[in-house]
Amino acid sequence: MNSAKTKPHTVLQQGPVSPDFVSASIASHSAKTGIGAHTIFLGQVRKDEIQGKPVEAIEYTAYPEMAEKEFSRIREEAFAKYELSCLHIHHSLGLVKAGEISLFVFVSAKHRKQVFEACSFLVEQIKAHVPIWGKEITSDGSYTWKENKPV
Amino acid sequence: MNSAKTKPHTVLQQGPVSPDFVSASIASHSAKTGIGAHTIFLGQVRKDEIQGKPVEAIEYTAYPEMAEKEFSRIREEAFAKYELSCLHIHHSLGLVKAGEISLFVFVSAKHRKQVFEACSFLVEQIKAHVPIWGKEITSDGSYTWKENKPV
Amino acid sequence: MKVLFFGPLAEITGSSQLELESCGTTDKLYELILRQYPEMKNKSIKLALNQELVAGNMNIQAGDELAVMAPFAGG
Amino acid sequence: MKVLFFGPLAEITGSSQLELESCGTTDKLYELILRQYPEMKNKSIKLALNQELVAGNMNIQAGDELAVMAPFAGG
Repeated sequence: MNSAKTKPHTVLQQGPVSPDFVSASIASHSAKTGIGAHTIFLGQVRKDEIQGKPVEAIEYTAYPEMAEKEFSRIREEAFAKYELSCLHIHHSLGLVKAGEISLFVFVSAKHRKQVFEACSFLVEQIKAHVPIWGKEITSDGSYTWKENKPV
Repeated sequence: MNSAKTKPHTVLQQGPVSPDFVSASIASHSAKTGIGAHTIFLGQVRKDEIQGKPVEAIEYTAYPEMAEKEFSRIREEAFAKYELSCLHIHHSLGLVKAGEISLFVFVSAKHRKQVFEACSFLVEQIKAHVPIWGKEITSDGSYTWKENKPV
Repeated sequence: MKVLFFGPLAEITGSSQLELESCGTTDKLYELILRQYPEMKNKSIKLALNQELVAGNMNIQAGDELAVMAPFAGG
Repeated sequence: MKVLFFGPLAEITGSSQLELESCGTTDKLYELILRQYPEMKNKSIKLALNQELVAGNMNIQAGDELAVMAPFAGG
């Protein structure tokens, strides 16, 4: 499974993460019969109200070269910190509508012991350190720049 | 979302949980636009070696009436303990082959803050308190009864 | 008194349901089972009364559902 | 000296890339930007030098890639 750790990944993708993509990722792990536990995090765009107007979508942009470097660093840190079989991260760019998924983090290990901690660690690192920005676009076309806050 | 909390659920199902079932569950939450974070746990049957022979499958049996009661109790406890939008649990009965999924826990909330903790709580409760048994069947047809250990 | 056995314990008894003599309390039932099936001594068995785990000693009423269970293995 | 701006900051500058006068260190660049775009004072901006977050004051070499970033919003 060392190959899974070192092969280059592109995390950023155009548009939302589809549920079918998630199921294909799950299915592709059935051959890895040393895995006993998977944890998945999905970030879904909320229809929050901003000054009485519902958020219809978030439009994501990034500093892509730095973002991919940060994703790599975060991956390496997670592998160093936890005993994992493999991990995958996918993040949207462009328009993601309310109810759609913009972040997919997938962590697998032999035992369940550390998968939750590792997955939570990854999500917090991504929100704090990856240069991605999002416009929350409301029903009348106006928008607000989103800002992440620590948990 | 209160209806989701109180409607009766049957957790036990025959055979493995398919990746397509997981994606259908995810897709069915896109209309719940108050949700911002999902956490999923998947338990996958490992091809462990028992006395040099690989485990090919686990055959699950249960005390079904008590198991469903315990699942309900655990659900209620999670809703009382954490601020969740909804949660779903599916557990296999019968044969689940190595690489297939026997447990699917799906937790959704407005914010990411508590979803990991809630999902981990549910998995530990299920392993400790639900009357389910599993035969680990190895390649030559012999088997060993599995026993859960606390993390 | 009907008593249910599951998983590895049903293998020991050879049946998933046995008719045992009434014994009044869960502690007595526990003793009775271990006397009849000494192999269960190493299995850290638990009892359920009406589908709830028995904690301490409880009285058994006519019509109660009793079950003997080996350590769980769900997940 | 080429400097990149992203998200809400590119809206303030009106461009995602500006040619600014060379200024030697990241602290000086920071001052220069806030002088030129006082609206960024309330944005808690961060600098990146060659795609790494700047901590402390760092020297800027010819050909370095500089970026000015608003708080992140990924996830």
